[in-house]
Amino acid sequence: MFAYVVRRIFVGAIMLVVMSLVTYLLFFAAPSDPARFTCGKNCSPELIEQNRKALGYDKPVFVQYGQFLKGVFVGREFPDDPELKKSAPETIAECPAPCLGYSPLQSDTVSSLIATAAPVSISLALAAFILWMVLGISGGVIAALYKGRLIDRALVGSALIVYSFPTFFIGLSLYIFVAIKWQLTPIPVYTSISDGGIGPWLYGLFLPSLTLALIYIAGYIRLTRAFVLESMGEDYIRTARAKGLTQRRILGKHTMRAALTPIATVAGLDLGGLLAGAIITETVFNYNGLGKLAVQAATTYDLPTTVGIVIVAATFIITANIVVDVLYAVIDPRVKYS
Amino acid sequence: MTISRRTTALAVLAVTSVLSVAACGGGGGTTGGSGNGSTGSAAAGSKGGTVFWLTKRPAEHLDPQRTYIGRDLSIENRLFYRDLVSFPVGKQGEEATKPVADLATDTGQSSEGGKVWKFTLRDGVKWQDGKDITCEDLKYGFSRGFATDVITGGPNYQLGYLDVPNKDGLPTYNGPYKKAAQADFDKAVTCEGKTITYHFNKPWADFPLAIASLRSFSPYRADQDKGDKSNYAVFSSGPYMLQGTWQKGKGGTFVRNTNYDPKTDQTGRKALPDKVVITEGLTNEIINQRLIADSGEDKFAVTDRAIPGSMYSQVDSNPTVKDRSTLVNSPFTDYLLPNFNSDVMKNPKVRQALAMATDKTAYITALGGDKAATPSKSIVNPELPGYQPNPAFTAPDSGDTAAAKKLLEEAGVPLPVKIKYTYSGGTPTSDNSAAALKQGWDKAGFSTTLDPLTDTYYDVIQNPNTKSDVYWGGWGADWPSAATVTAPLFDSVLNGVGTNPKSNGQDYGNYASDTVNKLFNQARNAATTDEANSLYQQADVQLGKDTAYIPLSVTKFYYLHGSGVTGYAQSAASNGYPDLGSIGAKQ
Amino acid sequence: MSEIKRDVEFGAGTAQETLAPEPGATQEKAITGRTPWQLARARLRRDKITMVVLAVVALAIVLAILAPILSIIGVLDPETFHPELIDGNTGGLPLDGGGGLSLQHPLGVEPGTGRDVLSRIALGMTFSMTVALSATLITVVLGTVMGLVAGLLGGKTDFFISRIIDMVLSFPVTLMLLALSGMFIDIITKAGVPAGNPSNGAYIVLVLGLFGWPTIARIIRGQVLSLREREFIEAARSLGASNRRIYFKELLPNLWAPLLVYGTLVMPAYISAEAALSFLGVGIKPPTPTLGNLLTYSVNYAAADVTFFLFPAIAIAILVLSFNLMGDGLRDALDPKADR
Amino acid sequence: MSTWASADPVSSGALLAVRDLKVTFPTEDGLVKAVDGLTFDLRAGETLGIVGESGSGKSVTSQAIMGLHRGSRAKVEGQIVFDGRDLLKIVDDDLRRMRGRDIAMIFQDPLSALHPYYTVGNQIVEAYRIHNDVSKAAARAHVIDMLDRVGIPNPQKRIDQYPHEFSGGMRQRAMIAMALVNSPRLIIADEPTTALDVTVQAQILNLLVDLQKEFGSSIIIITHDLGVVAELADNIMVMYGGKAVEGSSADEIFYEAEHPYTWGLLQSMPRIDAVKQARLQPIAGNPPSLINPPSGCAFHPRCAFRDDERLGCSSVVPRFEISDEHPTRCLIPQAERRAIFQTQIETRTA
Repeated sequence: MFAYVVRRIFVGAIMLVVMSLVTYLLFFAAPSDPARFTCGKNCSPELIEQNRKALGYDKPVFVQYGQFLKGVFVGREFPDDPELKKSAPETIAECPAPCLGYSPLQSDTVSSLIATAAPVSISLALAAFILWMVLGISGGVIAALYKGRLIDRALVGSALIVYSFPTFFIGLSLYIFVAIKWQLTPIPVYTSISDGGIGPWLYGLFLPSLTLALIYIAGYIRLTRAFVLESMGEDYIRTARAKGLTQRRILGKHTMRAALTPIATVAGLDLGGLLAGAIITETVFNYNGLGKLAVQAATTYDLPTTVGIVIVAATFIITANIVVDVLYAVIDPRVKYS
Repeated sequence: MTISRRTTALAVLAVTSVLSVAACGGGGGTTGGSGNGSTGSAAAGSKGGTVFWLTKRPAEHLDPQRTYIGRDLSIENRLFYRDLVSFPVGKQGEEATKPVADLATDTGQSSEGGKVWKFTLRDGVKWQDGKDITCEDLKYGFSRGFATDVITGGPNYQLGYLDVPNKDGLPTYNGPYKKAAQADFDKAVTCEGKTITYHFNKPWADFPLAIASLRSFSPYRADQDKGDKSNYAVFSSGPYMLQGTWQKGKGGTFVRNTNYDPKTDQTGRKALPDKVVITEGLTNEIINQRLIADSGEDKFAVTDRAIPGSMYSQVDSNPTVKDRSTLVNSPFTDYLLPNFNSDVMKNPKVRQALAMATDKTAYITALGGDKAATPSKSIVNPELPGYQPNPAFTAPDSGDTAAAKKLLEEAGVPLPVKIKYTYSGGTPTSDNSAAALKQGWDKAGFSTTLDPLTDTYYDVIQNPNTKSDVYWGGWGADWPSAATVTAPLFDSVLNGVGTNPKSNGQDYGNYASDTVNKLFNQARNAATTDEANSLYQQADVQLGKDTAYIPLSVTKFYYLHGSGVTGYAQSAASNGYPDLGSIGAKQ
Repeated sequence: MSEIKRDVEFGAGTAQETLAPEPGATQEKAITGRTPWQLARARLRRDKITMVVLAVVALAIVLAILAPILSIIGVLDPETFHPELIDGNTGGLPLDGGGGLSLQHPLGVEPGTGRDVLSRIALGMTFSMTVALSATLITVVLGTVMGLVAGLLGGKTDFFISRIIDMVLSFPVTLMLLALSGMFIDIITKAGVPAGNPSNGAYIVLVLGLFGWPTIARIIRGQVLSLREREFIEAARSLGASNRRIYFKELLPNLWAPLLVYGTLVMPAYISAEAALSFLGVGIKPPTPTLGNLLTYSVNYAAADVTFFLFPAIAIAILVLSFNLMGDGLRDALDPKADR
Repeated sequence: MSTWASADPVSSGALLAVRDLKVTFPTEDGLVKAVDGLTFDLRAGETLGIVGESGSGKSVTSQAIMGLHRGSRAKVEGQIVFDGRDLLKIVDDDLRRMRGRDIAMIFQDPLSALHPYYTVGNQIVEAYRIHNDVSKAAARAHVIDMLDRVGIPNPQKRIDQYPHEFSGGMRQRAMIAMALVNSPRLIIADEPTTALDVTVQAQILNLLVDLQKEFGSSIIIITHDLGVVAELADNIMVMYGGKAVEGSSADEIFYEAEHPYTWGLLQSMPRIDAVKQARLQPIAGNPPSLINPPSGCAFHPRCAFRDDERLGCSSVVPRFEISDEHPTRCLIPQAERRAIFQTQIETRTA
């Protein structure tokens, strides 16, 4: 098991390196010129040229990538300008390892930008995760128990209908009607726990996490329903009944244990994907998480930030994969890795 | 100095503009809810409370020397970056754009025909840490703009004006970090006690206007300077200072600066609220829906985001909301530029036909109607001194299809005339307004292809080889003078049209006319503003004759503010945006 | 994964079960002698919901095909501005104070322009469905080819393709679609696609396809691995059939049920994706209507013009719901074990 | 035994008396008559073998006795009298209490019948404690004892292992331990050895015999393989198409079988006691449809004697007379059946 985890982490790390290279090539070797976005109006070709040098964009892309890797492992300094470092060392930005680069548009290291935004995305993802797991799984179990009846159809049907509307439509509708027009909830504003305590933090998370959860609930209701039904048809459930167990105990212990195992896998992967930011929800609700940072970076050609978030997101996803596989071995005694 | 309503690429940095923007009932061209934009609910507010500023587009810089957006320039001046001179708080009309002494004892003394400027610092002006603001701080701040590799994004007039040697189009002095040719700079900007003297290489008659409009000349403390790392650092010389850090895309909170002494401030900054919270990243729809709802903290909110057309009816139908709305002319105009490098547009009749066929009414309707914009007759904003309608544009606002058709026939080109219209697109409004133009043109015999650019705009049309026939343009003056409109946009020598194969500077239509260039030169060396204005008017007439541009509209600012806001004002002094110098929160 | 590609996962998980052999169910004994396809058709006919959504989907497809023709002959008019129907003083809201619904404009007119909403939704469906369908085709074809190659060749090829699949699945897709748009649209334009909307559309199609294939490749690979062990492939091998012949003659017929189900479930995901990308500013721009850019515009009218706010959203929801239910129905019909 | 089953199930004295049991499932294609009018008695301490091919309704019968069809769409009619109470009439909770305590079941595939996520011990302890109010430790001790008695070596260690860590035979022993943990009066073993190796099969069967002696339980053993019940069963009932076709003491079935289907089963059974090794003969044809059973004798499409015009196999429905000692659902006159068996079948098999 230990050897397996080590091997998975090793493979994951190699994947990350390859992905970072691919990402780097995609963005930095593209015909567009990142330097031209670094200077404002009145921008003369001379100024662009100067900025290109200051940012290192004049070097071949592999050299740039090499510097990027160096930054990840030992850290870097920005700008990489020995002359400036000598004459005005206070203007040099230190970027300690793991350095994902420096955003000239945000005047900050990418790692620091991500560190600021990550708590927002993680809060949002966790809140949404809890909502959709509770609502999705209980909905799915109820639907399975009342299979074919009205309540089953109503649950699955309404979840599917909500799910058919685009996220931003649902989010904006909730925001405009629920929060602003009807004033049923406060205006959703992210307040970190350190700023306002648990209450305001949860308040602020309600609508955005609900929006996000609504996307997943339909899937989890259907998934849970299918797995519960599948599990209810298993031989060991028949055995449990033959033993004289009560329905409640059969459902609570035998059926759910089997049904939740595959759901845990899917949920782990979904959560892993969300930790790196919910682009649309964060944009709609103006939550300054990784998703919104990503949109901001992508639309302003902030390449270092974009690349940084892509790599962080990939790390989350790869880690989630490893965690889920390990978790699987923990919850399913039959699974053994060697 | 190009601006765009459309938030697109960085290249589209909006610019300050200081027109005698009728901020309010007084100025002109305003309608507005209960009357005017200049006053809010209460005439005189009391101290205390928190004012919220809700906005969409994140500030790209809080570094004074790097700021170049009208909104941010105004907020900085009112809250935390005092300048030698500033525009006064609480004035309207022409008064609003007349700089008054701020950090300096007067509005400056010029000599040598405007080539040398002298200012003396007031006593008792301090930084937020209690240290005095010195002449050296002013000089240091000015020098930062020369470090074009670190201090990017800001206006760079100082590069062209300061009397220092040049090489390859840039001054050899490269700022306070690398200090190459520092001696040259030290000669050009000198300190004697509290008096600073600037030596320019040509007359800069409206230098005080530039100081009041931009933050390029603000003092900066060398010991606080960390180069690019200081981009979002605020070291205040004004009534407020930043609490904690600024977070791009989210905003920041400003609290009172205890080392600010109101006695040293003659500009009229009231500094009413205890706190000012700026929140970035909201959409126009959300901001204005919240202002309509007017609940909780939003009662004390102001914004620089216009009410979207989709919400006009909500505002108009509700008197209590309408009372909180203001409608003022903005410093910005929209116009079209025929590309003189395109074969079809080289034909003057085709350009005239295009102007004749242009349906400004449909364009404005698509922008949101008469509360979003009003038709214009010139590229120069009507609020600028020296404005006159351009006599060349005779077509009615909705265009004259028949006349345009006739002109096209006279042009002797095969019909329909295929043209490509390149604009800064990607938003429903911009795309719909482009479609509106296309419809008018196509009726008159053009066949238009729309080419919306979404990621970058100005750097594409800046390329003389871009294959397009018509460009969209938007402009706001950097300071209230016609000198900052037509000359930078159409002087082919200044912009390197025909000489620089890579860039047309800001002469995006690649227009080149010796007549016009000559008029511009005369205007620059004119002795009085009136004479200069008359020369700029002659140049504009020629531009119209050549159809160098086709005017579209003047943008309007239709804003809401919360019911608890006092002293609400939008004036040219604050670039048409809410003036934090007078705004307070009702207690 | 992300907010816009959510269908894909669920589709994958369940599609994998399709065509699993069903041991000894009593009812199957009663209807022996019919082919699996006959069985599927019989089950479909009994499934009322699926029959209804099949009709809806068929109608939508017919409408999408007819919309451009109707626009040319003037029955639909998605382009013409009707300034006379809107009020410039209210920001261009329809004059009647509602959505501007009338006999000429059954779904009203668009605020700001006065264009006919029904025409724009109909033509928007044409463009959205063309984009979604093209992207689906690329996804399915690419996924099938990669899955087949990985599954049949095995060994290093399989390892290599599987790692590519892992990596593509690890990319944050929405972000990549957004971040790559500028430069890739440039490349597409330089490759000869006309600038503007043709390039924008091509970009959406290509990237959705390029990031979408791994899931289906996994499914196909899994199917191939299980099918490969079955006798008929062994038999074909022992008879000396070439690899190519094995792929196409023997395997594909067994794969097309999962492909059909999966394709049907990818389609609505891509319709949603087009809308989401429009909201983020990527994709086909007005005046060319798509359901995405219509909705992006209409959400601004949430409070001012309720009908205009709702119609594009409902159009998308109906399409997405119908395709999803159709996919479910097909899966149930093709795989009796999967439970509704 | 004088008759196959007495007229009155309650006074029959049998531990379990099943009368005219019918189990039907509604499906999209029609009503499936999985069990169609089954009657038999099982006395305390005796063993009944139910034999038939898959789809003959034998497993459905066992589940109907356990009441496992409750809550599903299946309809169960008739009488299932256990110890004087009709199991079809008692409330769910009473039946649940009887399950596992009075009637226990051993399933065909112990791998799928045991929950993969819980240890064997956990599952058996659960089965014990649901019916006995004892501490966990006491239950555990009891279960270890049970595991020991069913021949699982090292039970202290095995109790904490998961089903997949057991071999097939050990798993079935664990299953048996689970069934016996409450000393039930009736054990239903549904194909208990089908999933096992031949050598293990014999061990499991021997174990069942031994344990039955020890616990005094009655056993219903369900199998498709006559060989399995040869040594075990006191009586044997052969089922075909949801109906009993022949029932009698085990000896009679093996040495005086009367139904052509039973003959088929006998012929398809390898016998080590065969004088000469005859070729095994599978029964031709497919099991009958349970929705539209063949007219007349349900077995006639596969029967070698169906062409005998005088019998009318395709139209006349043969009866299963429960008052007979050896009822046989066949239209061939009894004398002829016996003659055929002795002349054509037994010579080949014995």
